[in-house]
Amino acid sequence: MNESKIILKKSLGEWFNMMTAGGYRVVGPVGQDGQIDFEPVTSPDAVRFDHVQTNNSGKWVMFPRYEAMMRFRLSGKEVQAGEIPPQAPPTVLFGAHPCDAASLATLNAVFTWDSSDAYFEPKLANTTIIGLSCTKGDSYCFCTSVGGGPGDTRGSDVLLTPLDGEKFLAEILTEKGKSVVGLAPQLFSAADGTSKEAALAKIPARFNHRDVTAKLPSLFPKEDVWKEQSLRCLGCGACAYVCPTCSCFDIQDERDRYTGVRIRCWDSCGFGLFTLHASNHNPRHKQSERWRQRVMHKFSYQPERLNVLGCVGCGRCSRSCPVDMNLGEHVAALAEIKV
Amino acid sequence: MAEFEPKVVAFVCNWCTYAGADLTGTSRMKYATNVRMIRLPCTGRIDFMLLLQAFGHGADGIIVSGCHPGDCHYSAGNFHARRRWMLFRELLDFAGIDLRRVHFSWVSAAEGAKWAELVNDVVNQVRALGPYDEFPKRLNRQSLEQLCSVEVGR
Amino acid sequence: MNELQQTAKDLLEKNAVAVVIGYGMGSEPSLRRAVFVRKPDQAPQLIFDESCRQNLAFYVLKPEVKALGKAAVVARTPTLRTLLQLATENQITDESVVALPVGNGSVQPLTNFAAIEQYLANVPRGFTAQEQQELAAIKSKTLADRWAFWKSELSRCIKCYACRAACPMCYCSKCIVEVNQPQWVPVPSDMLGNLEWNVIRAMHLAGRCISCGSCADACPAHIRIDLLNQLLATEAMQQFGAEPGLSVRKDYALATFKPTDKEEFIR
Amino acid sequence: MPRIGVFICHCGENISGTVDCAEVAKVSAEFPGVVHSVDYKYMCSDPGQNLIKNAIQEKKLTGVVVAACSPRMHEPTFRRACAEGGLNPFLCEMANLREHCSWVHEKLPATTEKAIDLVRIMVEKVKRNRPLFSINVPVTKTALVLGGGIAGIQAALDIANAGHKVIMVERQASIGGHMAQLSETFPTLDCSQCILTPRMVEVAQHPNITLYTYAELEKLDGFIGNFRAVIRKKAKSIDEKLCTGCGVCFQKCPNKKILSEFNTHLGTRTAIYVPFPQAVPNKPVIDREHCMYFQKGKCRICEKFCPTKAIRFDQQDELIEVNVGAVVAATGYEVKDTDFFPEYGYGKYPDIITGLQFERLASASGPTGGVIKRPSDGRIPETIAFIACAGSRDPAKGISYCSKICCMYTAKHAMLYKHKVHQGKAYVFYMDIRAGGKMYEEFVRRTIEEDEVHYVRGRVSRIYDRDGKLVVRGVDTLLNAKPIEIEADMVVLATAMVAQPDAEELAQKMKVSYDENKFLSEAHPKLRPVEMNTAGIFVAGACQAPKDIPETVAQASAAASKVAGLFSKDELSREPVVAVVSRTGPPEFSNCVGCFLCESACPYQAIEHEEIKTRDGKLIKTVAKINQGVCQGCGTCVALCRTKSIDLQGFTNEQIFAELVSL
Amino acid sequence: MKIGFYPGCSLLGSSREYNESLKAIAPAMGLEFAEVPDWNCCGATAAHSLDHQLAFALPARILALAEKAGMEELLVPCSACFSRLAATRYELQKNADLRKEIIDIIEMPYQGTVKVSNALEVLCRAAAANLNGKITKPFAHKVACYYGCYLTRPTELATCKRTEDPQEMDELMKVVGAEPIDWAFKVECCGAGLSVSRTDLVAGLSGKIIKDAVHRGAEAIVVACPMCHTNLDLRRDAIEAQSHERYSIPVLYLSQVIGLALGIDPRTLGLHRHHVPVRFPDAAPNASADSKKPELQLSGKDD
Repeated sequence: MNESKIILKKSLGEWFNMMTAGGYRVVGPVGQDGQIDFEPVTSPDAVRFDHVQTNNSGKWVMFPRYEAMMRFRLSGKEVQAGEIPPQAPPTVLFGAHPCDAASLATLNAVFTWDSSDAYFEPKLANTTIIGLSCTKGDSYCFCTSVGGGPGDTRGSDVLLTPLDGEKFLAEILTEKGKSVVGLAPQLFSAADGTSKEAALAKIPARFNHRDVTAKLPSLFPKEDVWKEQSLRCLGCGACAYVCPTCSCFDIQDERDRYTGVRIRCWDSCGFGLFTLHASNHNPRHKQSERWRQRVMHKFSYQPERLNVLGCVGCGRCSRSCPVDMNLGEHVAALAEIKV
Repeated sequence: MAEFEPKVVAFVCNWCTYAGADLTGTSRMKYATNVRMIRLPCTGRIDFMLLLQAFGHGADGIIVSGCHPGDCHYSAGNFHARRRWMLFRELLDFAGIDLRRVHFSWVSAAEGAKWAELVNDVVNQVRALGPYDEFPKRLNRQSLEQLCSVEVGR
Repeated sequence: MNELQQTAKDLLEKNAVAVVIGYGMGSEPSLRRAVFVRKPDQAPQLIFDESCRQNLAFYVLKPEVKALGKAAVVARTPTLRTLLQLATENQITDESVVALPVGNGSVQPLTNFAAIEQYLANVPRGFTAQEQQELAAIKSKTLADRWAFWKSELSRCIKCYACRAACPMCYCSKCIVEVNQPQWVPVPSDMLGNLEWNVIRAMHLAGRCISCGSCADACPAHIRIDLLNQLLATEAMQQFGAEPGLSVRKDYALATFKPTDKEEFIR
Repeated sequence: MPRIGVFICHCGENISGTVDCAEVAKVSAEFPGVVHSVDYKYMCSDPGQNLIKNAIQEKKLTGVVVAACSPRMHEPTFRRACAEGGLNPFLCEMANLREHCSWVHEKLPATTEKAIDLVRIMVEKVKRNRPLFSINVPVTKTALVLGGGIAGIQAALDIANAGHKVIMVERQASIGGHMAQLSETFPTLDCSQCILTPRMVEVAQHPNITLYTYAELEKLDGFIGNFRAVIRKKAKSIDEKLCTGCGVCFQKCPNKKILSEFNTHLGTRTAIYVPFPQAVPNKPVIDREHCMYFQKGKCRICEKFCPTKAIRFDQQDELIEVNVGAVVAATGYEVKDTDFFPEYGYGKYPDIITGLQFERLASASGPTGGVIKRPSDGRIPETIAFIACAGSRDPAKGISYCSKICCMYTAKHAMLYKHKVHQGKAYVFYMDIRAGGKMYEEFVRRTIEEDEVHYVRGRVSRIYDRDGKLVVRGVDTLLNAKPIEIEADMVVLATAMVAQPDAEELAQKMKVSYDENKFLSEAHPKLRPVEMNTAGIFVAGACQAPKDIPETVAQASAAASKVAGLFSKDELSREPVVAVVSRTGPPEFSNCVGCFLCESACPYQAIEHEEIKTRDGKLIKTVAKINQGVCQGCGTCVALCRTKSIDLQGFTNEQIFAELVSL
Repeated sequence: MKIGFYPGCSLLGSSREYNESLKAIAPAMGLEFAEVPDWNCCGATAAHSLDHQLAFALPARILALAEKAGMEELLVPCSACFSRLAATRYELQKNADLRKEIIDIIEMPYQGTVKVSNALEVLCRAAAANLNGKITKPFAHKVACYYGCYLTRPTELATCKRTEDPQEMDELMKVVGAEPIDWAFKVECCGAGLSVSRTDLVAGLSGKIIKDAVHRGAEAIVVACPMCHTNLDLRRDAIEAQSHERYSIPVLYLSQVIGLALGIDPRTLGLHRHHVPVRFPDAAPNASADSKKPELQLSGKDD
């Protein structure tokens, strides 16, 4: 499969037109500095190519903030209920950085490990990722510590790497990728053999994730470690909501007179009430326990049970944190602890 | 198409406005049918969130009414309510919510005529403004009935 | 060692406090983060400059920090006012905290509420011109534009509740959004949920908010929710003379009234 | 699952004339949870009520909606019917189809639609109703009367004569209050002490009255029917049981120059003293601030001479705890002193006195034996000026109200002066003459016309001394509005009647409200003039507002009759529409965070602090608790509570919310 | 301490000596004045009774200018000016709508941060801080401290505590060695409100003030207001004509009295500008030590 071609920046507009004409909803990073997010776009003019990271990840394309699943209606003594079928419009997620593209593997592992999630899977199936290699990073980026990299192809169907201001190297990686390129084959020319490496950002590795995964179970009982790290944590959900791999959700019924819908919406393990039992018992009563859960889940439980790392090193959680909880730093610190 | 008929929700205290509306009835004065009253013991009991709930459940206009200052059955509930409304109104206005849809009034147990007049005025005003579709709804009742698509959050 | 560090060191050495909550270096050169200094020799970690913005009073209530023992907290004016407001709301007692006011020359530990009151009496208060201008700018928009503005702002809200978490006055153990019998606020971050949440938060802080701005600083979506609080703080001051956090006297604007309160909006 | 019964009333034609009742019943039957829905001509009739009672039993109803007239009309009727049918009465709600629907709308489809909505709203509410039970509170049949002036005396005697126990607390050494200081009373000029002292004696001797003089209220807890008061009995330094009131001690006391409070500082008393000869109890107390022994450690002359050895220098204050069912606040007033008036010399001229001081000068038992003499030199004033509204009705002085009695007593003073100094000249400066009362206007006319007192309508801007005279500079607004100056020998200011200096403190102790002038606030200015907002506390006399003796006595008797009414039953029963604070399991125990911002919003001070403790007594948290005996169910706290920890029974958040959802 | 200074019209005209004496004593009192740049009329004339907006706009502009100049406190020696400025600050603080309206008119930002102080306040404060040990020629005379109306009314703006019997000036006079008398006309009206239209009433009202002061043994009347001074000093002939009495009692500004006590040359203090000569029959010996004249004449009608 893996085929490399060149597309000029000025040709992207035409490609977008063809994708739109081909029935795709194109979603890409747009907005002003400091407020860049994935939104539906119709032209590459609005799309940002120069940013380090969007505020929110593009996971909403597969896993929206909220989504209705079922409707019901009370009538006399009857209850009528009906499913609301998933909405999975063919979508191109354009300009996702390699870390975001890599996050699909984690999401997919969660939503399909025992049974297929009827609302996630069709969306994933109908989504084509046109990735965009990173030409710059910042101190929060640590993809190279978690098995990724600024030019990593995992998860992308097509990966674009800007070679200079004018052209992109397009690596066509999957069948899905092939079909979106196939919408406008004339825009792609043969690659000239230029390596993408020179264009890529340099992201230093901060820790070895395998070592961390191996060590975490022994760190679990070290309460002081977790307490110390999380002392300044506020217990909000910002990290989870901006995270491309966080997949916790809540299920809620909304009612109006005698009709209602059942909705699934995001939730966060950072919230104190996340694990509150009906008995009023809370197994994770303290913030330090919730912080530990967050780290363990991503770096221990998921690798062990789903064989996939729960973190892609995008750094969003740390950038968004109101109190500068820096995941890369804290995991690196954990890696340093002698057990 | 029939003329739009607004839905107006009235939050009233038991001792003055509810009784005043009773007097409207005993006096056989007529007013628009569009109003639905929620009876509470006192304006002091009326949580500002109830007003948002009313809009969220399809109200196009809201009336809040209780005893005149000094007449509160509980002596001071309406004074507390008044302060709350002062701030709440400023906030709604600031947020771009149309205050022509939220009306505050003192209607005493003797003011049956005032109640009728108030309801008619509010209903007419809100009818002219049209349905409050701008305000997000808890659920879109119609679209559900038709099993139409439901909004999905990004 | 500067005066703040020295003061912190002294307090810890004398066992006057078990922890000094202050600002230290953050991830980036421009970032500061809360540090919890428990040993005298850690005092040099403490920094104070323009970048120190978080309202550290939050930590005075955090159970994990409380468990460390009596705390001294590095405090800008909003933090001092927060402490007094928390005191009026029975959340902290006179012996539980020492305030270290900075930004006014010397660092003199304030060991009780009376001392904080006295200190604040000499600090200018009221709202800055910038705050007022920002409010005025929104007020001058048309109704439709205001609605459009907030609709667009609030559409970005993901209900992560960072605003609530960062706010030291949002200390309820079960917030109204978590009350589910009935479920007052829709849980999803849809338009109604976001609108109701932010309106409710503003109302719940009306007459209590000391305008520290931590909520807006915390918002990962950069929504100017502080303007909602600012509006009500201004109104509460102008209408009721409410200036929360200047004394421990209980005078919550929404639990008191004057028979002469204005009511020209009531028919 | 709820099993709701819906009963649609036609009210003859009153409802069915415009509302299609059968249709409403038919649609209502389809509402989820409704198992029974019927319409009937007259639901409130016996057969109608029987329909409900039978359905409750046959259909095993868990809730009833009667769609008929206003609940303000027939809610008690239908709730009683439900109770008789075996259903908790608070599981019955009414939809108001008559006053709020059929009578106010034409016969249109929209009217029937509205009726259906009203029923649905109530069905949704009643599904969430909980059985509630009346709150019964036992009543302790003892009244606490605070203050031993004429108000307290009247109230105490009336309550005691109705057969109930009374505890009277008076802070001075004798009861009697201000009335005992007065010379003669308007408009009849009968001697104040002559009519008062028999009442004072009656109090002291009444078997139902326990009298504590030289005592103050220290603390008041509890609620209607069940107050617990702590009374501080200040040390009198004598053994009251041994003292016979012979008076040798105060004849021998060497410190004779203490200004007498009873004589408004115009006379003197000793350190061991009875305030006045007719005092009740007529036993002395030692004023420790002026006693040589207490101040300098030497003397003890009284002890030496006391024939019964009743002097107790080592006596301590005593705290007495009593249980009472009702409290009557009758703590009286004070008058502003002359130093309150900058324009009249800040109190520096001794011959400018207050009206109360004039009473003592005019009293036959006063320091001058009833002769009007200047305090400065004892001369009889040849010219005297009275200034009414001294402070009263003057917002600039912070006293915007009328002191009510000054017009009358000023007329009385001027008259008494003229009776005693026939050649003297008397001027009265006034704003208006308010002489509303039986024989009051006639009295004032007599002062002007028969006793030739010069009434000048205008205010006095300044008084200053010039060569031994007080120059009273004012304006006569009736005679060409000219400034006038009078050289007077003495000036009497009818200074404003104000609340006791510690009225605010007392009000806070009793947790009752007071107005901006620190006068205690009655529950309703017209309909509940002797009750206070806190149930079980009543008010009498000038601690509520300035008033004269007849009015005070009337109010005191009214308060007493309220107390007697309250004491007529062994238990109080009230509607359970009260607020409750929710409780949850550990570790929170309650969603209440204990901010107590609700506390000041409660018009009834029903919110108490409850400490949640571990088994070994360690405090976990303090949360709000509603005193159900005091709560009246307004729900202001509910709306204020951020965490919704407080809810109002009968109007819960869930119920109101359900009404809105079903709109 | 550096403090803003607003002279107003009087201090440049009829009461130049007030201005001169304030400036003269400032160094010793530890005061440094900075005049408000580009100041305008305070409106105490007709403006404040004729035009509601102008009444506030004029003083507001002055305060805004002072704010702009970075001043924290503004000394306003003329009592009429003081009253207008203080009243404006008070009203604008209380009434946000009015503030908005006035800001629109003056087209300048206005915060209300500048404290408005009268001479009595500032001098009392400065005397307490700085006069200790500097009194070389105690003003050993009986003085009647005349406060007039503006220092004590309206009560909302009053800086004196006992508004009907203020003591501040009396206390200050004691500091410079004078003996203030207790008298009845401290805060009586001098008639300045009718200064132009009804001079007969002015003479009557001011006459009563002088009469009481003299009657109670005062040797000098001390004032803090140009209007008071004008009426008691300049109108002395009219007063004498109406009352058929002769009064030689001089009227001094409090700053002049302080100046004399500090040993400052009478001419520097502007005493020669007075209508009623400032002379004391029993002048203190040290004051006349270097003078050959039998009685101390500090000023005259010679210029």
